[in-house]
This record gives sequence, structure tokens and C-alpha cells, in this order.
Amino acid sequence: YLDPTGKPLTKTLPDFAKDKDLLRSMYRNMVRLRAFDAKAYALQRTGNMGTYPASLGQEAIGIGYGLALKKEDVLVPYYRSTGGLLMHGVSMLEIFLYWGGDERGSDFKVAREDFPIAVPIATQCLHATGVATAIKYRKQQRAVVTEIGEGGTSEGDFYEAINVAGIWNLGVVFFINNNQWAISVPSEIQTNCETYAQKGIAAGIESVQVDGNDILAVYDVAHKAFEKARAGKGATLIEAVSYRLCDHTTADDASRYRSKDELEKGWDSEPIKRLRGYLESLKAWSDKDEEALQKEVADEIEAAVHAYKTFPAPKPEDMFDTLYAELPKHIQQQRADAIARGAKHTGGHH
Amino acid sequence: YLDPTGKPLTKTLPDFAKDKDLLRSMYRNMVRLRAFDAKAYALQRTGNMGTYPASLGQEAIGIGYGLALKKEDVLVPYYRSTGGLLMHGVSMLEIFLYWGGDERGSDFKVAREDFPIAVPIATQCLHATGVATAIKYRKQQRAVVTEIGEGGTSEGDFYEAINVAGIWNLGVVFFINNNQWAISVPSEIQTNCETYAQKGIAAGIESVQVDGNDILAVYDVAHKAFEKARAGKGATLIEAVSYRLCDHTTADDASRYRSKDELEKGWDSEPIKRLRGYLESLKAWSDKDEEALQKEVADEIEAAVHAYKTFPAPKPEDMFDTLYAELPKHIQQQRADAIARGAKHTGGHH
Amino acid sequence: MAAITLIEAVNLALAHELKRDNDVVVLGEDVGVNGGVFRATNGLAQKFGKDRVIDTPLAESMIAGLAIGMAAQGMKPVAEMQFEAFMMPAYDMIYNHMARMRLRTRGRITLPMVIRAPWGGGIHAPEHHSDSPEAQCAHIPGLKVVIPSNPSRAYGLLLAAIRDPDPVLFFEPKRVYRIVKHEIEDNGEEYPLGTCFVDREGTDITLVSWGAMMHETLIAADKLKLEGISAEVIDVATISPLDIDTILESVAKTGRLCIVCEAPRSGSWASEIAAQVAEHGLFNLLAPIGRVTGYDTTMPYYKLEKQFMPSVDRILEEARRLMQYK
Amino acid sequence: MAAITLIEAVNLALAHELKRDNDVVVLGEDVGVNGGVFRATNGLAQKFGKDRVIDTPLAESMIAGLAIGMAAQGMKPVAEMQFEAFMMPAYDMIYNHMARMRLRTRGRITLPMVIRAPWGGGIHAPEHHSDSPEAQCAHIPGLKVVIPSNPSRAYGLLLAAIRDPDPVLFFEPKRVYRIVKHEIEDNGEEYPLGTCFVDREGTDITLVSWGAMMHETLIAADKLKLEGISAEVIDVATISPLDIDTILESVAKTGRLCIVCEAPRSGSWASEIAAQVAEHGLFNLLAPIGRVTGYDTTMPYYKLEKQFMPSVDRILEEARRLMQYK
Ligand SMILES: Cc1ncc(C[n+]2csc(CCOP(=O)(O)OP(=O)(O)O)c2C)c(N)n1
Ligand SMILES: Cc1ncc(C[n+]2csc(CCOP(=O)(O)OP(=O)(O)O)c2C)c(N)n1
Ligand SMILES: [Mg+2]
Ligand SMILES: [Mg+2]
Repeated sequence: YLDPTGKPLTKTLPDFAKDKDLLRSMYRNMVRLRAFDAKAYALQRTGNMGTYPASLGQEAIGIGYGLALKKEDVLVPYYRSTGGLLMHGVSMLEIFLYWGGDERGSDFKVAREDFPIAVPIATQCLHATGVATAIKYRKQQRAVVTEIGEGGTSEGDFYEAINVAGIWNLGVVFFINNNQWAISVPSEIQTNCETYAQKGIAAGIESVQVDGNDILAVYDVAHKAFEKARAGKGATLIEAVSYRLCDHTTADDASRYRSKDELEKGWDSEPIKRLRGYLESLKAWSDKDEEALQKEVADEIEAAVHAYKTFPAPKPEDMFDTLYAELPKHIQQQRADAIARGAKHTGGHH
Repeated sequence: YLDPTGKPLTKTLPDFAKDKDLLRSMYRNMVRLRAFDAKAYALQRTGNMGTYPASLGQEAIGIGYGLALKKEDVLVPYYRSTGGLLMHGVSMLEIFLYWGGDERGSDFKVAREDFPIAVPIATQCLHATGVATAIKYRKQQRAVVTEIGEGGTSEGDFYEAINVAGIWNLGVVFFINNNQWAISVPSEIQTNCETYAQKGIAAGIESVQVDGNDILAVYDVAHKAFEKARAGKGATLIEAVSYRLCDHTTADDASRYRSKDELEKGWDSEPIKRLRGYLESLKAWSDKDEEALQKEVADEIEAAVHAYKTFPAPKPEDMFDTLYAELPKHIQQQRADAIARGAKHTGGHH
Repeated sequence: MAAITLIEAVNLALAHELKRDNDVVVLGEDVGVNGGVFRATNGLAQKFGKDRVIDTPLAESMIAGLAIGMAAQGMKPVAEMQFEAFMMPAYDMIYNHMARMRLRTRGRITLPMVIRAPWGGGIHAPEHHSDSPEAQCAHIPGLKVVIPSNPSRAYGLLLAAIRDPDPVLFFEPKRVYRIVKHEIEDNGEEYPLGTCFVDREGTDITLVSWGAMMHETLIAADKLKLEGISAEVIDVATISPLDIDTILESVAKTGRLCIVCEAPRSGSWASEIAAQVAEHGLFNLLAPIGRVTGYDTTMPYYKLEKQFMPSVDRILEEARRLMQYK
Repeated sequence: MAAITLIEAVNLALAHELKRDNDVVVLGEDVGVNGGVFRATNGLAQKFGKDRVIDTPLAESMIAGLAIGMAAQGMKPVAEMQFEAFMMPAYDMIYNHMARMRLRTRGRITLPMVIRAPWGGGIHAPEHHSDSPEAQCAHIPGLKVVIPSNPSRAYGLLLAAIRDPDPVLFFEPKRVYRIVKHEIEDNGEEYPLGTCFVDREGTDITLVSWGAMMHETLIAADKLKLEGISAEVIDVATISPLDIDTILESVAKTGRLCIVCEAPRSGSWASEIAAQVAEHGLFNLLAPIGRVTGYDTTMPYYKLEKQFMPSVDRILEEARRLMQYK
């Protein structure tokens, strides 16, 4: 819909592209996500948090479909779905806690029915189809969305999921974040398909490829796919083509396998600058707005960091208390033992 | 190429369709397979053999690609690949032994490099890609063929295999025996794809659908796909459309889930009658030939049955002797124990 | 009240729960019109409809993954794996997800689901159809692993498994599917999970087993009685969480323990029971702890399966050996 | 001869075999240009080429299945699973195929292959990156399961694993990847599989462990010495097939046994060792068999992982408790 500088590619854009509040919210949330990622990186680098996968350059995907989601819809995220999670009511604190090694980060206070982040790749696709099966069984009008990296589409679970979503006509939307890289593995050696979207043909489901750096495009296809899902009209596979401008995670060093030039080229089409250009062309965004936004975002993040750093440490009994509805006797003894030692532990080794 | 009665569907057929020796061999081997299946059934029914999956109605597939195989090619079969196995040098005795519950049936005397029969569905597809990887690594001109049922294509392993075969340009041919049923599950509830062949699009490999009851067609596509594989030109997915005229196995009762009418319709397009019609139209087959063939096949099978029934029983130590290259000490003691008890065992249960 | 087999008891329990609770659904390969390859779901699709007794595409990771997603929404899926060894494509789902959901979400999402599978050897089945992989499942925290030994327990324990708020693996000894009959009243009464059953009281030796091997074990106990050896026989039934107290009490009384199971010896659940007794009951032991198990090799094709599986003779000989110790 | 870490020792052994034997290839996710996420294959693709150090598509069942097919053709693939928990999608391939090929073909097809995986906790990794699933692998007949505890053993045992004619699972204690250094000469000399290493001679108690926990165990032994308790320390190294004789001999001498491992207690390999000693060495025992293990719960996210894993203190307390028995 928009070119890299933010100029419309077609004479007429869909109506929502004139909804300035929506456009501003798209922009605001992409900026918010990028700032959050930067802070998460800083926390990891300073030893205050564990490994973290950023969304740099891919903000239009999670924010785009996140804005099209309704509260009652269900999100089944993977580890790089921070944008979708934030949009669906998961708090910055919860995300910090998760990557900070604390299960309480998966106990979403608002998005109670969303799945916790899936680290085992592609498994989330099957969970999403299961959730959609329950929703269909109960004749509810709710969409289910899950997200997966382009590399993850090589897993059998991805294919099993789209296949059953097709034959059972499930209201699930599969978002492929095609950021071109699976850690160090580029698409050229991941699959022989020209597009990831065409993998949907193997399941007989509708499949679309979209510019994942154009949030208007992402929002539009997501919105339509969710409406279709809620209406019981079946599944959609959406390949959002983007680029991973960051390392795979804080534990990765992309310079080992990826050229500077490629990375610089990647910056040309990044989504925030593009939407900014469009907003400005509509006179819908000023430097004052930008200043205000930066401050607002910084404050929100600071508050979350403070809450995270002052969050009470987990207790040894937390290892046990939600393992079963009722803890078996022999494990109760282990729990007591762990509590008794809890104090002694320094967290260091030996 | 041929209609159900054996009349050519096109004015000109490929040259090999005039090769009467080849045509007779096709016919001979399909008849041979059908007779073998019948005997295997009888052995099972009389308690002389375990569960057995016949190929009734699907003979053109295994015999068709089997005739196009060279000795140095590798076959990675599934449990319904009896035709391919017989064509690639596996003996009737070995097949009886396998389904008779004896591992020596997997110790193929001729086809030393062929894989044993795969019962865990779709796993054979990955083994075949591995074999093809080794062949490519060693720059050999050998084709690898594997076979899978249409239901098995719903397994992730099938998809992972075609995906890597595509990107690595492996010399492997995937034969889908689409016999319309996965035990009691019809294609209508297996996948939303119109064809199984189109699943190859998800892997970017060449895919063809062929009439699996027309052995001329099966042989032709198999021959071309194998030549392509040997030439290092990559993988092919072939959907051979046929029909399972038998129960799933001797343990199954298809009348529970499948109508008489459908079954009777199935008989109209069965492959043997069809080729017979064509042979006769070429004056390449007479009733005398038929008589001779029936006798020849009956003799061969009787000899195999005799060999099977008089085959020395397996010994307790066989459970251990090929577990490792060198049997660990503690298992040697178990081996001695098993041998000591061997005699006592009656095989009956209390 | 007719006497029914174990497979019929499974069918009865499934029907009972399908009738009682609309959130219960059955899914798997061939569980629909065909009623399952062993007929565990016989007639259920016809009775409760195809949206409650669901024939799935052919993929086990998918079946487990679907059930996880459905259970997360509060449904109570009962998934069938057609045979125990075909559960392995779903092992990742079981290990990395099914067992962990409640804990990792601190109780926010729970999985009231069951995975059933025919289990064990002895029916002359083809390759990969006769394994006993209970130990690699019971080693996973967060799961319950149940193996009934007879029709009544299959009925009562399956009811409990379906009603349990946590995921349960329910392994059905296929060798026993049709060889024993019990009179069962379809009263919906469950048996408790996590409790052993003492099937014979005895004073000289404790024989512990589960699943199909309970039958060889009980026969052995009867024969030992004729020899003047009084054997206490315990059916573990729920191997995880393990009710070790019942076993320890028995060993305190008898001083001798012999554990019988079908799986390969090393790393089997028999080893876990032995380890716990060696830790908590060592000084009650008059004799070494005996384990009569499958050998440390792969379950052979069926011609040799009887030689692989523990026999009444092997149990008897081990029991007599242990009785030598005074 | 420089001192190198365990991860460097793995790299050295891989390079040695790649150089020595053209049938050896390395395959896995990110093992190529990137050199593996832990750098186990650092520089190997550059040195031996992309057809011998192969970046695969992202699929573990595929990686194992490919390796099985390649090994069946006589190649010696060394496959990497990026983390132990991501081996689970390949569990079916390992359980139903890799472990059985030689036996089911009566020796016709053998699989000289290795699957390597970083293993265990303690590095503050994300969820699913800190497990110890060795028991569910060692319970599978036909496999060998090796877990080195230090750089020299990683080098020597990996050489042996690659040269072994049968499939080997090689689990590398990721917590030890960089904390210890050994001087290693790249002489291609292997260490024997299937043999325990006695790292400390002692007379009062036998401490048995493997992998990263060997370090806590050795430290505990040193501290016990100061208390006048002489501990014999055994590194099992190859957990399957298990060299029980070395352990039994030691227990015959010390009369006390404490097994230390990181996995959840129930069904762990510590239980197998305890069971074998309770069977063959019972009357040498002065004290119950102690097991210091992970708790029977899922390895927690990293903030609590230290509280889950056995600590030097837990080993010390258990050893002292066992010393009470005379
Ligand atoms: C089943 C499984 N295998 C391997 C991994 C290790 N791993 C984490 S991220 C990753 C690459 C994923 O790439 P892609 O699917 O493209 O997603 P992206 O990270 O690029 O968003 C790998 C191999 C994992 N988490 N799960
Ligand atoms: C992994 C796995 N799951 C389930 C089974 C049980 N099973 C055996 S055959 C079969 C149906 C296969 O149908 P299809 O793939 O169409 O092959 P066909 O038997 O029709 O040739 C099933 C479910 C199995 N053998 N392996
Ligand atoms: Mg990616
Ligand atoms: Mg079929």
C-alpha cells in the first residue's frame, strides 16, 4: 500500500487508511515496541535479564495483527510475538518477567486465555488449531491467531496444523514472520519454495503474501482474515515479508553470517519510517507529537522496569505449587526440603 | 494411457507400450502379486502368519515402479510395498517371515541396501531422503524410491522429507499410493487438498498425479522420475490414484465403514483386467499363456510357503545377537538366561 | 449386569463421560465410524455424533497438540494413540507442553485431558505394536500415568482420569483386552488415582506389578501358596504419582520384594520402585530386591515375544530365590 | 599444547574425525557458517566445506531421519540437536528406528551415527533449554548414551562415539562448556565407551555422578575429606550400557552409596543404579542408598534453577546422613 518512503502505491487506499486515530495508534505502538526492545536489550546486557529476541524491523507484523485482534480472540504467540502480546493486553512487566526467568511472566493478568510464549518451534501452530477446534465446537465467534518464523515452517508441526485447519475449516490465522533468517540460516537453504505462502496449497487453505513492513497491508489482511475466522469461514495463512534488523537474540552475533550491506539495505524498508512518512503526508503527525510520544513511551517503560526490578523474588515452593491441582505426597516432602534450603541458596555455584 | 477395458486413450502410446516382453512382465508380476496376497491371507486365516496388508487393486503401483527400478537403486518401503519389494529382489519367503513375526524376514538376501518395511507411518520418507543424501554426497547415479499411503501424507515427517528433498535437490522419488482410504478414514476427512500431488508445491518439487490402475502410466512416470533422480536433477512426488479393494489388513473389516457399492465400483477400474485387455488387443496374451502363468505362479508360491513352514524357528539368542556390534556384559547374562529358559517356553499364555 | 471385557469397560467409561459431560470429546485415528481398531470407541460416533467422537487426520503430534489446545479452552479431550509406539511422534507435545502448562502459567491454563493408548505385548501383533514405554512417560513431572490391569479398574480409573484436572496418560494392556471379564455396573463410580491395590494379602514376599503382568503375577502367587509361600500381591495401577507407602508397608511386613514388568529392565519403572525401597525400606529387606522384567533388548517380532516377556515361571523362580534369604 | 574448554574439545574431536574419515559429516541447525549456537562446530564449515558441515532446514525429526538414511549407506553422520529439549521431535526416530535398525535387520543395516546435544541446566537459559532427559534415552535398548564431565573426556569419548559402529547419543553438559580447561593433545586417542572413571579413591562412601554434577560431587568429596570422610568418586560417563561392576566394587569397599544427578528424581538414571546395587550389592550396604537429584518437577525458569539442581550442600548433607549408619 505504501512505498518505503510512505507514499501510497495505489491511487485509492482502503478507508481505514484515512482513519487518523488508527494510523496514529499504529505508529505509536510500533515506536513503543521498538523502545521496549531497546530497553530489554539494555537489561540483558547489564545482567538484569536473560536472553531476549527483539522485533527490530518487524514491528509492523505484531502491531498490525494485534490492532485487528479483539479482546475475546485468542493469541498463541511464539518467542518473537512481543508486538502481538503487547497489543493483546500482556504487560511489559510480564514480558520482562518471562525473559527474566520467572514463570509469573506467563501468568497473563489480562489476556487470560492467550497461550504462554512457545519456545519449541512450530508447536504453537497445533495449539492454535486446538483452541480453534474448541471455539468451533462451542459455536463461538472468536478468531485464533498464531505466529511462526519462516524457518519454523520447515517443522512437521506447522504442516500438520495447516492441514487440519484446512480440512476442519478452523477459524485460525497463521502469521509467518518471514524475517529472512532462521538464526544463521537464510531462506535460500530453508526451503525450495519461492514463497512461504504457497505452503498453504498443501493444506488447501487460503494463503496470502503481504509486505510485512507495510503496516497498512498487514492490518488489512489480518483484519479480513480475523473476520473470516470469526464468521466460521475457515483458516488463512499469511506470509508477512519483513527483515530481521537485529541479531537473532541477545545471545547471537549476526555479523558472523550476515553482511553489513545486506543489513543496511534492510534498513531502507523498515516499517516505522514508512508510516511516519505517510502520517506526515496526511499532516497527522508533528514533531511535537513525536516528542510527546517518546516521553510517554519512555515513562511507561521506566515504570515497567521499576516494577520488574522491585518485583518480589520467586520462592522455592513456586517450583511445586502449580505442578498439579493437588501435589502428590512424595513431592510435598521435596517441596518442604526445597523451602528449608531456599534461604541457604546464593544463586551462585558451589 | 489405457481405459478401464484396456483400450488406448490416445492415438500414440510411448514406445515401451509396444514392448511385448515388458508388457507381459508387467502382467505376469501383477498376477503374481495378487496370488501371493491371496496366499498370505490364507496363511493368516489359518493361523500360520500374523497380520498382513494386501495390495489388492493396487498392484500396478508397486509392480510399475518396481519394473523401472535398477538393482543399484534403493527402495525404502512401507508395509504395503509388497509389489516393489518383490520386484527389487526380496523373496516371498522373506515377506512371509516378516509378517510371520521373524526378523530374518528383514535380512534381505538380495536387496542388501533396501530398507526394512516401515510400519511407523511416514518415517520412511525421511530415511529415503537420508539415503539420497549419501548417494549425492558420493556422487553416485542411483535413484531412491519410497512409498507412502495417502493418509500418511498428513504426518509431519512426510512434509519434512519433501521439503529437504526439494532444497537439497535429492534424487528421491516419493510414491503416494492413494488407495482412497486410511484404514477407515476416507480422503474427504484427511486433507482439504483436491490432490495429494499438489502437496509437493509446499516443497517446491515436481509433482505429478497419475492413474495408479494404469501400469503403463505408472511405469512411464516412474521411469522418468528415476532417470531424473539418477541424473542428479532432483526429487519427484508422484500421486498414484488407485483403490483399496481389500480390507486395510487381515485385522480389519472394511464393511464397517465402506459401502458395497463403492467397493464394486472399485473393481471396474482394477489394473490387471485392464492390462489383460490391452495385451489381448495386441495379440500378446492367450489363454494358454494365462494357464501357464497361473501354474508357474502357484508353484513359486507353494515353494515359498513350504520354505516358510519348514524354516527353522528363531532362537532366544536371536533377541540379542544383533542388538549391538558387541553385546554389553550385563546383557550377555540376560542372553544366557533367555537361552536357558528357551526350551521351557510353550508360547501359550496362562 | 453382564460381565464385560477390559475393552468393553473402556468403551463403557467413555460413553458414561460423553453422556455426563458435554465438554468431553474423543478424538484419534479411526475412532469414529470404525469404533477404533480395538473397538474401544465402538458405537460412540453413532451415538454421540461426529463432532464429539472425531476421526482425525493421520498425525499423532497433531492429535496431542489439538487436545492441548482444546483442553486449554476447558474442554476435556480424550485422545487415542492407535498403539503405544505411535505415541512417539507426540512425545515432544507430551514432554514439552502437556506436562508443563499448569506449572509454567502458574495455574492460569490447565489441561484436563487424557491420552489413551493400547500398550504392551502378547497379541502376535506386527513390529512396533507391542512395546511398554511407560517409564519414559512416568519420568516426566506434571503427568499422571495409569495402567489398569482388569475391566473394573479400567472402568473406574478411566472415569477418574477423564475427570482429573490434570493430564493423564492411560495405557491399556492390550493382551488383557478380551481375556478377562468382570461384572460392572455402569454407576459412574471412579477408582482413586495414585493408589495401589493390594490384590492378595501375604506375609513372606511382596510381588508388585501393573498392567497385563498382574495376571502372571497373580498366577505365580497362587502357585507359591501351594508351595507354602505366602505372597502379597500389589497392583500399582497408577505408576505416577507412585503410592510408595503401600509398597513400603508391605515390604516392612514381608521383608522381600519382587517387581514384575514387561518393559526392558534398565531404566524401567521397576527400577524406580526398587530405588525407593532401597532408600526408605532398606533395613526391612531380608533379601535383595528382585526385578522380573523384559530383557534389555527391543521387543522382538512376535515369534519371540513370549520369550521376551516375563513368564509365570520366571516370577516363580525369582520368588523362590528370594525366599532362600532368611 | 594449550588448555582448552569442553566446547573446544568437542570442536577438536569433530575436526579430527572430519579430517581422518571422509564418511564423517556434521549436520544440524546453524552448525555451518555460524559454527553452532555454542560454537561447537566453529570454523568447521570453512575448513571442511558445506557438503561436510551441513546447515539443515529447521526440523529435528528430519535431522535424525536424514542421519539414519545416511548411516544406513555407511556414512558416519554426527547430527546436532540445538538443545536437549528440541531433540524430542526426533524421539520417534530415535526410539522406533535409530535404536532398532541393526537388530531388526539381523545386522544387515547398521547405523554408525552420533546425535550430539547440549544438555542440562545452570546457564540462565530460556525455558526448554535446561533439561536433563538422559533417562528416557538410556531406557531404549540398542543405543549408547554418553555424557562427558570434562574436556579430556569430551574429546576422547566423542572420538569413540563417532567411531563406534552403533548409534550413540552424546549429551554435553552445557554448564561446563567453558568453566573448566584441560591440556589436550590432538592425538586422536579415544576413551573407552561403557566404562566408569574413578576420579577419587575413597573408603567410607561412594559418590556416583555424571556430566556437570561431577563438579559439585568432586567439590563435595574434597570438603568431606576435611571432615575426615573418605569419599570415592565415580564418573559414570557412559550411562548406557552401564558399567555397574566398577560401582559394585566400590560399594563393596565403602558400604555406602550416594548417586547425584540433575534430572527429576523419579525414573532418573540414579534410580537404575540404585536398583542394580539393591539387587547385586545389597548385603554390602551399611546405609540406605541416597539419591541427590533434581526434584520431581519441571526444571524451572532460570531464576529458580539453582534451587532445583543438586548443590554441593545437598550432596554434603546426604553424605553425612549416610555416614551415620555404621
Ligand atoms: C523445536 C525447536 N528447534 C530448535 C529451536 C532453536 N531455535 C530457536 S530460534 C531458531 C530459529 C528460528 O527461526 P525462524 O523460525 O525463522 O524464527 P525467527 O527467530 O527468525 O523469528 C532455532 C533453530 C527451538 N527453539 N525449537
Ligand atoms: C505413526 C503411525 N501412526 C499410526 C499407525 C497405525 N496405522 C497403520 S496403517 C494406518 C492407516 C494408513 O493409511 P494410508 O497412509 O492411507 O496407507 P494405506 O494403509 O492405505 O496404504 C494407520 C493409522 C502407524 N502404523 N504409524
Ligand atoms: Mg526467521
Ligand atoms: Mg490409503
